[in-house]
Amino acid sequence: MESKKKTDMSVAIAGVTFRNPVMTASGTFGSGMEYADFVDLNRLGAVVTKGVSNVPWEGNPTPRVTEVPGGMLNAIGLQNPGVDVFIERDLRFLEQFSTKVIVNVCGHTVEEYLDVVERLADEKRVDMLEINVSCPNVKQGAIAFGTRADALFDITQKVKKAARQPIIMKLTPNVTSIAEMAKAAEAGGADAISLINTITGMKIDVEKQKFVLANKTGGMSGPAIHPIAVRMVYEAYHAVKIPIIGMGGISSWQDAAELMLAGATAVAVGAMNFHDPYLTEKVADGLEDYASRHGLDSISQLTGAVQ
Amino acid sequence: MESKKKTDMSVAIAGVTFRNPVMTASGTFGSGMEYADFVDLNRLGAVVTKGVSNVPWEGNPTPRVTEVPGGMLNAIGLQNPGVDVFIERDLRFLEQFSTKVIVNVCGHTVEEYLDVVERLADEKRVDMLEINVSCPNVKQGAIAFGTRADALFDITQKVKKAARQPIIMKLTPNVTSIAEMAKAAEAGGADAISLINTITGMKIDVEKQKFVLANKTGGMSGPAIHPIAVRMVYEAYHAVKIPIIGMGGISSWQDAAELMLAGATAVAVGAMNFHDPYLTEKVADGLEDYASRHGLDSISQLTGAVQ
Amino acid sequence: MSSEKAKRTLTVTACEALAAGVYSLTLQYREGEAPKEVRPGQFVGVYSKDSARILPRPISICGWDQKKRELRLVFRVVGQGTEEFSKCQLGESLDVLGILGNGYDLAALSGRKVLLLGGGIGAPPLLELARQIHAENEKAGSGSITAVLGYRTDDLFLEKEFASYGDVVITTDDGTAGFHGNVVGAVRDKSIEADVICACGPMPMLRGVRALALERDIPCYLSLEERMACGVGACLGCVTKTAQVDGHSHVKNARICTEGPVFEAREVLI
Amino acid sequence: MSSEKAKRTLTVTACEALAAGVYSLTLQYREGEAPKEVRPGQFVGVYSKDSARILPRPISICGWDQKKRELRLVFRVVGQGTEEFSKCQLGESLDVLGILGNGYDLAALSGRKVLLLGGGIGAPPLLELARQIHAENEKAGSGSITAVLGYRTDDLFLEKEFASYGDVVITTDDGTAGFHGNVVGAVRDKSIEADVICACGPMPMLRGVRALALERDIPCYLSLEERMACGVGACLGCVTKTAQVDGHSHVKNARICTEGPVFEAREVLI
Ligand SMILES: Cc1cc2nc3c(=O)[nH]c(=O)nc-3n(C[C@H](O)[C@H](O)[C@H](O)COP(=O)(O)OP(=O)(O)OC[C@H]3O[C@@H](n4cnc5c(N)ncnc54)[C@H](O)[C@@H]3O)c2cc1C
Ligand SMILES: Cc1cc2nc3c(=O)[nH]c(=O)nc-3n(C[C@H](O)[C@H](O)[C@H](O)COP(=O)(O)OP(=O)(O)OC[C@H]3O[C@@H](n4cnc5c(N)ncnc54)[C@H](O)[C@@H]3O)c2cc1C
Ligand SMILES: Cc1cc2nc3c(=O)[nH]c(=O)nc-3n(C[C@H](O)[C@H](O)[C@H](O)COP(=O)(O)O)c2cc1C
Ligand SMILES: Cc1cc2nc3c(=O)[nH]c(=O)nc-3n(C[C@H](O)[C@H](O)[C@H](O)COP(=O)(O)O)c2cc1C
Ligand code: FES
Ligand code: FES
Repeated sequence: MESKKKTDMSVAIAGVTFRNPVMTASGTFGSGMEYADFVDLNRLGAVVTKGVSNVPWEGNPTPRVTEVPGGMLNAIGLQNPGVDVFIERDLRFLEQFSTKVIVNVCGHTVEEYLDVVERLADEKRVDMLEINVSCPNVKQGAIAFGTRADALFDITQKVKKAARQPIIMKLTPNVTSIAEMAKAAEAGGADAISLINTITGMKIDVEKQKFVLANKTGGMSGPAIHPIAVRMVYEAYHAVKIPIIGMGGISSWQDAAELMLAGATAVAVGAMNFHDPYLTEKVADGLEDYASRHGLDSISQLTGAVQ
Repeated sequence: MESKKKTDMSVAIAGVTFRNPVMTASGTFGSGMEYADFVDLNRLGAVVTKGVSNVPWEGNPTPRVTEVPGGMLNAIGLQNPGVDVFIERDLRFLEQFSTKVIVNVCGHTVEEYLDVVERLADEKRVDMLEINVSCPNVKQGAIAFGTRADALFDITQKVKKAARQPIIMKLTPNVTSIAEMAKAAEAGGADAISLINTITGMKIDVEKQKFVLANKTGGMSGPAIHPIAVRMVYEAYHAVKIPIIGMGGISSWQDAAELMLAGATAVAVGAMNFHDPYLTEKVADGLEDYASRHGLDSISQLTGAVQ
Repeated sequence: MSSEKAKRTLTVTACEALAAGVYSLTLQYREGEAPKEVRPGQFVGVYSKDSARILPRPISICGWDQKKRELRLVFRVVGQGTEEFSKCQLGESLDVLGILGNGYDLAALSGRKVLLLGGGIGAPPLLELARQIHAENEKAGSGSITAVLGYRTDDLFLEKEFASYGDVVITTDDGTAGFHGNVVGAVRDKSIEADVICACGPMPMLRGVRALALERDIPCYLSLEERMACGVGACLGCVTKTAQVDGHSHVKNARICTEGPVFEAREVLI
Repeated sequence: MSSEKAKRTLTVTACEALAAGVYSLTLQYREGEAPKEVRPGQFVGVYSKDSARILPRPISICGWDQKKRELRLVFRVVGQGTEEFSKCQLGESLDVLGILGNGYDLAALSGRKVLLLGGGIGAPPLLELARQIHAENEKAGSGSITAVLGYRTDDLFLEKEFASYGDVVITTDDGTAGFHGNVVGAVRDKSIEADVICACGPMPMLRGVRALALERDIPCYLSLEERMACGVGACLGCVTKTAQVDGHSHVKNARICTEGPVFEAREVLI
């Protein structure tokens, strides 16, 4: 087992080959610009962008973020400049790099999603689309897509039809059965699924007797949710055949390896970028060393290896 | 606001009056015996016992517990000596104390639950029953009662009919809508609900490449789940009229106050007893001081005060 | 990229209490790791050693000594993170994300009659600002500084250090020292004149300062606070409402950690 | 209640490395807080200062000095908790839950020919046991101790201390010191005789010891390990399979933290 060997770190999802399995979790890394001070974006498997909508979204009132034990809550509400500015600025920025680009797409209605998907269709720099049907901070119903299997199936089918790039459906953990949701996405034609999005939480300031977040609830992320993410990736892996991008509380290469052993083909680092802006590169290095120690030919041998 | 005053710390649920709102979370405190070395049981609102079944249950293979960031996973599998030994030993032990006693009841089938409920009917020392329809570590279907509204309604109705003591339905957080489950319990005749039980998680040892728990998955508890518990208590409070016993990650009186402000009438301290065996008393003291600083006549004024 | 951001391990070279619950912490960069430039008004993110506390705590730079590579932070204990920092031992290490934010534009301030308004724990960043303006003024032979510092009680801090750079007016909420009232009250009451205002403090105070500046129609720079996660502009957690569309999201929500924390009073709707 | 359990804040009075990754930590109880009795084989739960690590780490008592109120723990660094403990500074405080578990029954051991079998980090609890048996034997003028201690390599620890209480046989997995092989191998190979065996070490070794004791039909006490949460018998996390129905749950699953960690070999099915 401990024979050092050179492991092939690349992974493939829906025909797209990633340099390594380490991605950034949407919304925690901008479009890479802000973290390019810290990490070489070319060392990452993919940059997954902040959610992009058809028109600019102003997001929720502040406070939008707060810390909780081992994690944080956010209720950003998907502030973003809309797909036009995104194409002109963020995609142009990303052209400097050879890393893959996955654009996270959000909307209030199916039409809004389709609008974004269509406008990205001809963008060569976009390798895949991640459809965020699970953002808990949008009030006008987006969450419903992610918590009802029939609605998820429906939007998946429509997005798949409109999309030129392969699509990843991003699932919410706020459901009774992640397996059922994974199956709905697969049945709808998703090329891959990613999980988990944040878990809805709430924090109250007991002295002021009011909610800490203006939005009352926020999505919980960080190490606190990692064991739940591992369980859900495991359940999804045993429910569907399409590849899984695993995320939720990764704070070390060990956490990333755990998600892969449970069934993920690739992984994404989220809130812990805020704790350690170098984390994505460290996870990539750590996984490579681990794979080599364990004598793997290919990092993808980890996927689902623990049953 | 800061006028010190003597607050009435008692709370009432379904006609049972508790000295204060601080209880022990089932399964984390035995029947009180083991923690009587550390705390004066008479200082607590109630002792909630470990789950009791109709016959002895041997539980799951070991390892049954492991730590995770800000919490732990357990897959005890409800090891317990069965209701006969429980009555003879644990209830007799509890007769020494004036604190209220809530017996947590578990079973594989509705009949097993009813069997326990009926055998406890004449036990004067039992003030309330807490029906655990949500234990994620029992494989033979008990979890299904807690994740399907119709099944929950059905078992609630049957237990209510058989029970001599008021009943609390204990809800699992592993559901899409806690509000829907709370309503089902209320509709079925529950006198109160308690939440949250543990959230299903998983941990994998990446060097050994195997599950840390023999049961693969375990229920997550501890501070890591607290923000989720607060959110769910809030949602349940706004969905039903029956009282709520709030729990999940309480590690301080502040956490307890948060759950009350979100909607809980009483609270239970669980995994953090393992971190601080004196915690229940400290929470009771802290809440009293807080209530007095905030000039409350009754601690129950906190319930649902943040909207 | 353009800026020079990094997470670094610094060494505690001094830690002392300045007033009840207010501490001064001096941290030294390792050789070769110090930032090339530090502007007053910029801040750092200080990390807790407790792994349950994942987010950096934003703390303004109260002093910067380029030669010694020493950063000075002055903060009030309000929660577990600041509590932990207050207990730092000499020689201990502390992880710091920085240098963050825009900071004040010295060119717009030096050589002029500058009024610094600091409310409570808002005073620290103004001290480094005073020092740098003062140095510029000395060189140029023009300009002046008046600092109005507001405290709760007579348990003052940093006021003597401000006095080396200009006039100091003290206000206290309870009247136990200086002017009885708040900083804006004192400026109005004493008709303190200025070409330009720089202010840092709690939101109600900043609103008062903004109104004053608009009234007098003079430039005014406010240092804003908001809950932050990343500190580097990536998460969009820390926005403030702006009058014009912001440069990042084009929705009139500028990131305090990146476009700020210092904003011209007219730019922001607070 | 019967036992005398408490969570106490102890002071580190010594911390040293004994071998690669193996540390000895001495902790002192405050006056008036020391337990009245400590039996060999009992253990404590040591708490991390990091709030993300909520559970106490079970560590056996390797030494107890009633007069000095000092507890000695010897442990191997295997994860973040033990890593943290290994870095303790003198004078630092550490929270400890204790005294836990049943411990060995001295009456069944003193005055007899006792064989102590310690595998790796299983040796520490046997040291306090050796000390107490030796003291009893001295008083009674009868009884003897042979300790067979197994290590991975010649990076030995505690072996000299055992030598003050009896004969010591060393075994190493790699043959770099003493007998090449494991402790059970050494006992068989050297035909070491005994009236009674006490063993602590990894599960495969304990299985071997159990088989040996059954073969020879002599009493044998095994100290077991399992993942624990409460440490006090409340959570039912730490059970071992037993031959007879256990006293607590009546299901042949005894709690290692309460009914154990020391069990007679025939009682448990390991
Ligand atoms: C740009 C900026 C500069 C600042 N400069 C200073 C300074 O020089 N001196 C000083 O004493 N304080 C300053 N603060 C406030 C300081 O960040 C908070 O007091 C500190 O983060 C509290 O941390 P805690 O762990 O003690 O409190 P907790 O309440 O336990 O913290 C919980 C979470 O809330 C955040 N938080 C709590 N209060 C604030 C706040 N007022 N602003 C932003 N985040 C908060 C924490 O960072 C943490 O993520 C500044 C804030 C900002 C945004
Ligand atoms: C009764 C008893 C006595 C022990 N005596 C000693 C001793 O004297 N010296 C010594 O070095 N070790 C001893 N151990 C093992 C020791 O408890 C673990 O090595 C230690 O808990 C690891 O903690 P960690 O944080 O470094 O490791 P991590 O792996 O990070 O710990 C994660 C969690 O797993 C638990 N855990 C990990 N390994 C073990 C284990 N082997 N047994 C039980 N829990 C474990 C930890 O307590 C913690 O809850 C004993 C165990 C038991 C049950
Ligand atoms: C500040 C913040 C913003 C986020 N924004 C998005 C988003 O725009 N789209 C999306 O699909 N997920 C978003 N997420 C969810 C993350 O991509 C990720 O699924 C989740 O945080 C769990 O991973 P983590 O624990 O590593 O952060 C956001 C998370 C955070 C913390
Ligand atoms: C070791 C352990 C055993 C538990 N056993 C039971 C049980 O028997 N019945 C039950 O309803 N809940 C059981 N629970 C769940 C707790 O009562 C509680 O709902 C949950 O742990 C959340 O609270 P906490 O985070 O404060 O621990 C158990 C929890 C733990 C940690
Ligand atoms: S704190 Fe993340 S954008 Fe400002
Ligand atoms: S650790 Fe809880 S019963 Fe032993």
